[in-house]
Amino acid sequence: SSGQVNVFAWGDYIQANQIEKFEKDTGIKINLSTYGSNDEAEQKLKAAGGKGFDVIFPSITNGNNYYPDGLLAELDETKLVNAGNLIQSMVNDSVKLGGTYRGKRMLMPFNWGTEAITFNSADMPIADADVSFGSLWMPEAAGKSAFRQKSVIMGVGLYLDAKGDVKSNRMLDVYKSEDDARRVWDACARFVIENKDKIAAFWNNATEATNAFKQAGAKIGQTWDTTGLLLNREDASWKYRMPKEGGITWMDSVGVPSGAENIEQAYAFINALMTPEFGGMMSKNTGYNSAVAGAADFAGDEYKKQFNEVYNAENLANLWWWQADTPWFAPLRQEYVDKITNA
Amino acid sequence: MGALTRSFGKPLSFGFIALVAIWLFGLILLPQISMIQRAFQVEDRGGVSAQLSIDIDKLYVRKFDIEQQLKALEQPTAAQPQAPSPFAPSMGQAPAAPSPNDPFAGLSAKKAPAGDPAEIEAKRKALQAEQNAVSAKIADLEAQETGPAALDLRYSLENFTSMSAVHFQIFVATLFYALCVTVLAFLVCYPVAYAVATAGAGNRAAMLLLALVVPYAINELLRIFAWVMILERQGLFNSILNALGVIDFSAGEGFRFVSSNGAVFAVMVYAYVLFMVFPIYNTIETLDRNQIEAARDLGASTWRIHTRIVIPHAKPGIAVGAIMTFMLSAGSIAVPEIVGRGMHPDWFSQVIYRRFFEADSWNQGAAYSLALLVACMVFILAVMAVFKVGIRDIAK
Amino acid sequence: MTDQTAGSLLSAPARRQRSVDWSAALLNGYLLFFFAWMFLPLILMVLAAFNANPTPSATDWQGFTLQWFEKLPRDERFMQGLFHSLLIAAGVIVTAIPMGLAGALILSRLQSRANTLLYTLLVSPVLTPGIVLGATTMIFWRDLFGVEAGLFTTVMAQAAFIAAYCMLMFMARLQRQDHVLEEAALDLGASPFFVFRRVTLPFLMPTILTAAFISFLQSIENYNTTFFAIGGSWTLVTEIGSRMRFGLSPMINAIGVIFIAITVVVAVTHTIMTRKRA
Amino acid sequence: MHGQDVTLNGVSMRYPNGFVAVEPTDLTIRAGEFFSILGPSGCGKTTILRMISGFLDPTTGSIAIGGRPMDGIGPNQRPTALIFQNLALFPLMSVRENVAFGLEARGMAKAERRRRADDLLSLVALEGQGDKKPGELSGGQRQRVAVARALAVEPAVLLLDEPLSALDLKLRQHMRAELKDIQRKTGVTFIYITHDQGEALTMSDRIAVMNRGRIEQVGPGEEIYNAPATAFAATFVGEQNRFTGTVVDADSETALIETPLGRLSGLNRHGLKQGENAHLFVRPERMAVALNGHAADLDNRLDARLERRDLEGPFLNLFLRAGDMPLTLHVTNAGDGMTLEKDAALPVGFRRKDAIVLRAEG
Amino acid sequence: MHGQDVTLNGVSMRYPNGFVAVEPTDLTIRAGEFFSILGPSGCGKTTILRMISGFLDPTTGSIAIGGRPMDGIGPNQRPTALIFQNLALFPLMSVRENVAFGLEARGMAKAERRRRADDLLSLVALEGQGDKKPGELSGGQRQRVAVARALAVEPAVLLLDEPLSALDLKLRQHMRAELKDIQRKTGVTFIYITHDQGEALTMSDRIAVMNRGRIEQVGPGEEIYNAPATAFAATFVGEQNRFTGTVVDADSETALIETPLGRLSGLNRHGLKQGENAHLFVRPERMAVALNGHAADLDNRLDARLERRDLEGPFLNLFLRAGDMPLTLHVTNAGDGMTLEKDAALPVGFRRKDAIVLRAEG
Ligand SMILES: Nc1ncnc2c1ncn2[C@@H]1O[C@H](COP(=O)(O)OP(=O)(O)OP(=O)(O)O)[C@@H](O)[C@H]1O
Ligand SMILES: Nc1ncnc2c1ncn2[C@@H]1O[C@H](COP(=O)(O)OP(=O)(O)OP(=O)(O)O)[C@@H](O)[C@H]1O
Ligand SMILES: NCCCCNCCCN
Ligand SMILES: [Mg+2]
Ligand SMILES: [Mg+2]
Repeated sequence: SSGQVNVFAWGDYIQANQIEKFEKDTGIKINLSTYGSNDEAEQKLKAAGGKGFDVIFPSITNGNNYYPDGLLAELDETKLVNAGNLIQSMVNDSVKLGGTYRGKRMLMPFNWGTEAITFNSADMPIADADVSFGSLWMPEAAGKSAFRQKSVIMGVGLYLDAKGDVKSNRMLDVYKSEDDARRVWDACARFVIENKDKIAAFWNNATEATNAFKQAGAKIGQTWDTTGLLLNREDASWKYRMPKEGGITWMDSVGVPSGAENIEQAYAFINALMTPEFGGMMSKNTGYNSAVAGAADFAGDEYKKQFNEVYNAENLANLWWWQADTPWFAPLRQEYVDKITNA
Repeated sequence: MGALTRSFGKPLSFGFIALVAIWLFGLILLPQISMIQRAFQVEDRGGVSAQLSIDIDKLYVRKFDIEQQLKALEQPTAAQPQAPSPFAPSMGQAPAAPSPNDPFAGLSAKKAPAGDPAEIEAKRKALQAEQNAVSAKIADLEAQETGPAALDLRYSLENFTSMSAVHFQIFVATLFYALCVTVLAFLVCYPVAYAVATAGAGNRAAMLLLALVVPYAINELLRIFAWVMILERQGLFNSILNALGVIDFSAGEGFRFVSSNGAVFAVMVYAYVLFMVFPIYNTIETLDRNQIEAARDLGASTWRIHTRIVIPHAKPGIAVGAIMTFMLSAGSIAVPEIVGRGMHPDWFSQVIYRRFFEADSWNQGAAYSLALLVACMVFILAVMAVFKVGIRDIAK
Repeated sequence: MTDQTAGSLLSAPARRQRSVDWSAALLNGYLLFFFAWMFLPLILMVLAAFNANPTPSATDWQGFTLQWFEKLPRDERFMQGLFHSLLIAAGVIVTAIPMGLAGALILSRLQSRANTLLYTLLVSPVLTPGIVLGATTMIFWRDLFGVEAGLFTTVMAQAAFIAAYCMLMFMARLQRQDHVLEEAALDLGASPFFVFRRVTLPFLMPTILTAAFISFLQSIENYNTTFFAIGGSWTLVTEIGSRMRFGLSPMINAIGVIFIAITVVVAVTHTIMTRKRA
Repeated sequence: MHGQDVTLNGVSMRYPNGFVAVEPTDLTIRAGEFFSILGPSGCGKTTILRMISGFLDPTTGSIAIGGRPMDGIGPNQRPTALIFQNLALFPLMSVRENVAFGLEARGMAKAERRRRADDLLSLVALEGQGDKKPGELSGGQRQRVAVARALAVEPAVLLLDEPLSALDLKLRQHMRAELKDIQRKTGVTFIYITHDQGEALTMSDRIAVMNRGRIEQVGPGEEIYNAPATAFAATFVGEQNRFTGTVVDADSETALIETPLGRLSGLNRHGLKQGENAHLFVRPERMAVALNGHAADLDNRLDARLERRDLEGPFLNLFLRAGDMPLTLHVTNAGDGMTLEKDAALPVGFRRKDAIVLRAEG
Repeated sequence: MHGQDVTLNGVSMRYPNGFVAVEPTDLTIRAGEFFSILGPSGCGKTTILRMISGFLDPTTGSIAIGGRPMDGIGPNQRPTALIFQNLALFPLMSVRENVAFGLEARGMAKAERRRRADDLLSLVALEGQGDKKPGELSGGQRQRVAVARALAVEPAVLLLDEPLSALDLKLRQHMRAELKDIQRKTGVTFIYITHDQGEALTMSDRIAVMNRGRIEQVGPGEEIYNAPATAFAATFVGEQNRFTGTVVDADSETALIETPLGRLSGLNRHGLKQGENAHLFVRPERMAVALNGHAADLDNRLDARLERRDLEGPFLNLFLRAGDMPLTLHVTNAGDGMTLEKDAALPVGFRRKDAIVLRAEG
């Protein structure tokens, strides 16, 4: 095969080793553009009318933001020859999280991970079992916590629900109706604002998250896996742990924009990603968990070691999954983000 | 019209008119009108259509679920046991895969359905019946859907009136800060503009002017960037403090000048000061120097010369400078984005940006843009009234 | 300068200098401070571009290097962005100049109250915040023609206000032109088109060149409007902007040095040339 | 080149705003003559010129050039060429291109029009200056380029709208002679507009004195100066001492009028009758100091008092007062230091034939 | 108000670029006199004025006003007020505010300065115009506002830098009288700069003729006009016919010079000796046509030929040529229609006492 493929991916998903291998294997050139948040990806694709890219990696729960505008093409499962490599339960679960639209398969699982607590155990000695979304708000965390405004309102919600302060059916209420969402998030935002003396930094993408700890002086934060795990690889006093309320869990997926021009190459690329080798490279690079069965065998010892430190049967059983977005979700959540930012 | 064809002849005149029409309508008026239209158009995301769409989506998911269960009934082995951990490594006592739907079920692998064929058959019947019902329901609901957007549209003031308190507060704060930037820029610039404009025609004047032009011509972003370098945690200011022993880098200390409100404000003054200098310079330059000398000859002090002669003369320039500086700072996105790094209270431009590109709410984005535009227009009109200048003095 | 160096930086030569003019001294001190404030950041930026320190810094010197410059041409996003910037600038020049010219010519003839209205409307983009221009253009093309944000919408959004700058330049020039020149040409038997081609256009030519240059600069360096109108694409400047948000890199300093060098060279040449002519 | 005559037949101009700039006017300008229209600013001179050149259509009446009616004929088709108040040279074209412009517009080949342009440049004494830009020429040279450019299209009538007003005094005086000269050489009809009486008087074959859209007198310069037909013509051209009164005696030659200063007599060219109100005009240079026997031939005498005495260089201005009336005398500066005391009593007078009696209107 | 005298003692000005605008100059201007400095553009007039007003410090020498040395005293502390070439009225202030500005600067109370300003406005005949803006006034009125503004601070010396140059001819002539009048009323010393000889001659008590940074002659106007001390003064003020030659005979009264047109005699005021090169100057109005017995008292005669004859109104300009030399004659228009043929031979002449012989330099 030959030609090129325009890939639009999260900043850390496609790295030099993958590009090199793919280009060597297939002769297809990868033009990589990256984004740091789902909104960025979504709006760029929206602004370009679904054109300009051949492969994109939305979080599966965001699918609903793409479908009604026709930004994604239905996946041709006959071309996804390596789809069988995917962990079957993830494929099934992805439907309920928004991977299909009106019965059509739009997105396939790519990887999964969590948003949990990264902290420096030297500065903030917290026992693994005590780690909580509430840890960000301990008096010791004053001026030291970092988080993403968009998800802190979920973490705080889970914490307040667990404490019994604000009942939210483990935050599933925010997906129920706009009014429920407001009720819960109002309380969450209020909580954050009352405790804003704890805040050291906000982050909106993985790079910023890392900078929050490296440059802005944060010692504890609600982050994606990669941030905590990569810090931990450099300095073991950094830990990434599931809070007792349950780690916030996401599944990212891969899809083909409706305006894609290099269809063949796009499928060749997706199929490559669905091999354990590529899945392993991704895990090794980032610390995220691949959706490909057997990928962990290619992800290196460090990845495995970290996985076992972070996850165990209980906390896995206790994961909290992002649900498929509802229409009011994005604008409403942004309002609370603005509230927190400007408090 | 007649004057036009008399000067240029018919064909040329029509060409000019066409070009201006394209510009006026295609690039200015109609885009504004689309924005205004959007600003008053409300998408009801919690409305009937939205709910309908959600319901349909749920039915599809249910349908898929039924299909899965039916499949499981056909091939009991395939469904059992639940997929192992997605991360095959190491886990002897492997917990079950985390299930998005039922995370708590992970630990106890579901039992396969009982092998009793009658039971299976009954189950299948029930599932098939439900499948049919769901399919019928889907068809029914889909027929009720009107468009793919699945949102209720109507015209109202809601996009403005529903502006949240935060946004309104940001709006007001932005205008206030922009006003402060404008006033500060004036104070900073006036002496400079005066000095350069009255430096005469010699080499020195040329040098001074050049010294103004060069930073003015350098990209706004780069000028901002230069400041980020200074204000950074590891930047010049902190380095100086470190060298003085006020802070200790090695202990991880350092002020976060960057991302602070003050930094955004200060850099904005830096970035837009020159838009104040040039208009004032231009008007002062046209001041007959004899007037200054006449005033001095009549015994006026320096202060009086400025308040009575120079500033009144420079009014149109001050007006232009104020308008440009205000408009640029109220609408600036570069400074707050780059200097603020998301950590300082927002600038209204950022709210607008996020309404469009993060909140997926173009209509509110349009409404907010319109609010900003109107605010700037009000400012311009106020300045024009206060300084008693006309539109022709302004756009120079 | 001659025997003046000790004199005030400001007051014209041979103004009173014997008695201490300390308001002038104060002004001089302030000027010094002002220009230091203007230039110091830029100087730091330039220094850091040659510092091997991967965090741009003028204080923590880790050795002289040109590596940040060498990296530039290999950075595809930057190069592609530059290419986009140039395409957009070209598009802006070919649209804004004819529109600005047509606007100026019509306004110079139109003798009615409509003149001020038209003038106000045509210059309004200059007084409109850039992000609003970008947003309206983006909305308009998408809603009416299904054209999504990108290079084209960026050209449209930028041209809307750059054409106004061009128009103002042309109007200033036309004000210095004598209407009578055109009448004189007509009187000598020329057709209106001939008059335009032989008299009006040559008269405007230098301004057209200046306007093209200014349009180019304005377009290349525009951020606010472009930021909204560019959609999924990018220009050199939006790329610089998005990199800055992720942290500092001396590559941006390297670009800065190039920009500054070009600016200084152009400004100095221009100054020298105008001074020679005078 | 041949001059043609220009006839205005009841021509008037009323601007769209209702202002009547030119009242209905009949006027014949002879072929080949140097004809000036002299009048104060705003009197309608330019309006007349623009009607003749075709930039304006008369509200009433018609214009004929060389006997051919000009109605509906545009400026670029009339046998006229206009020289503008500010010359309107094309600043970006060379002098030669300027001169050749009309030929270029007519599609004449390059070599041919170059040759013609150079001929014209020598006619106006600008040989070898063809490659310069107008900006590199002196005011007088530019003036001549404008003339050459206008002549290039071989007009029968050259229309000049205050072409010298932008020049300084010395150059203006010099260019008068040049223009007159070119007119003589080419034989083209010149219609020359000015508000400068000196210009009109020195150059013109005939002058029309215009006031408020109306032509008040047409005639050779000497006639206008020495025998003005209206009070306006009398005062606009040159200075005058004016005495107002009632005619007490009149015959076909002389009128005697009763003024507050006594009875004064002057020429009665307009046949005023006894009892009519009249002005009597005497020019300052025709009045004399009636001292030391100079008084011999002075028919009229007045007792005046010297108020001020200004040396202008070649002459002295004496400002006097006779009764309530200010009087002005021009006296040649003979260098003999006519030493007159301020407030000295100074009898003055004038000859009857130097005074003109005109009907006082209204 | 009281005029004071102004003394320049070896005052010179050398600009930083090395250009010497004023050579070392001694000059005394008397208290209360109307003193003009007359000279061509660029000769250094404004420079002198700016040194007196204190905006420039002399390179050498010193200036005293009313006997008080002015070194180190700033423009706002000198008893002078300056009226600028372009008036420099403050366009955004009302006329009254303009006039009161100097008083405002001195901290005078509003009501008081308003009263004073109104007094001054009536002095310059501008009662009731105080509320207008300068832009709403005519040129002459603006002129008077500038005077009133300068007088408001009660200066002892008023310095006027070509204050009339922007006005048109008629108005300029009118304003001369007004300025002179104000000066007389106030008694303030006026130092008046102009390059217009008419202005200088009509207004001044004394005139300094300046050329290239040097004052060439100081004296009353009549003296300057009738007895110029240098060739420059002779030609700059008024017109001249100039004959160049060598002195062949000279005594304390008369010099006889040999010119290409023959021997001509004139007054020898500067004591030229035989053999020296000399110019002989005769003014056009002092030359006469030597026809019909008019020739009686003409000491010098020339055979000339009439080239052109221009009626200027009050006088005729006759342009003649004698040999190679162009001559100009001014002849009063006596109305008797002196009908001279072009190219007619025309003997002309002048009296010895009307001719001045000056040393030819270089
Ligand atoms: N387009 C016009 N509309 C209305 N009135 C006009 C127009 N053009 C000229 N006028 C008026 O007509 C009168 C005559 O104008 P014209 O230009 O003919 O005067 P002019 O004698 O040439 O004066 P000048 O010596 O100042 O050039 C003036 O009062 C002028 O204001
Ligand atoms: N600041 C200066 N530096 C150098 N030369 C100067 C300066 N100001 C004036 N000059 C020169 O000094 C000479 C005298 O100038 P000044 O202004 O006194 O002339 P002026 O007699 O007033 O002329 P005008 O009648 O044109 O006003 C001129 O040649 C002028 O170019
Ligand atoms: N709301 C869903 C968040 C998905 C996060 N994906 C993380 C990728 C980081 N590079
Ligand atoms: Mg006119
Ligand atoms: Mg001067």
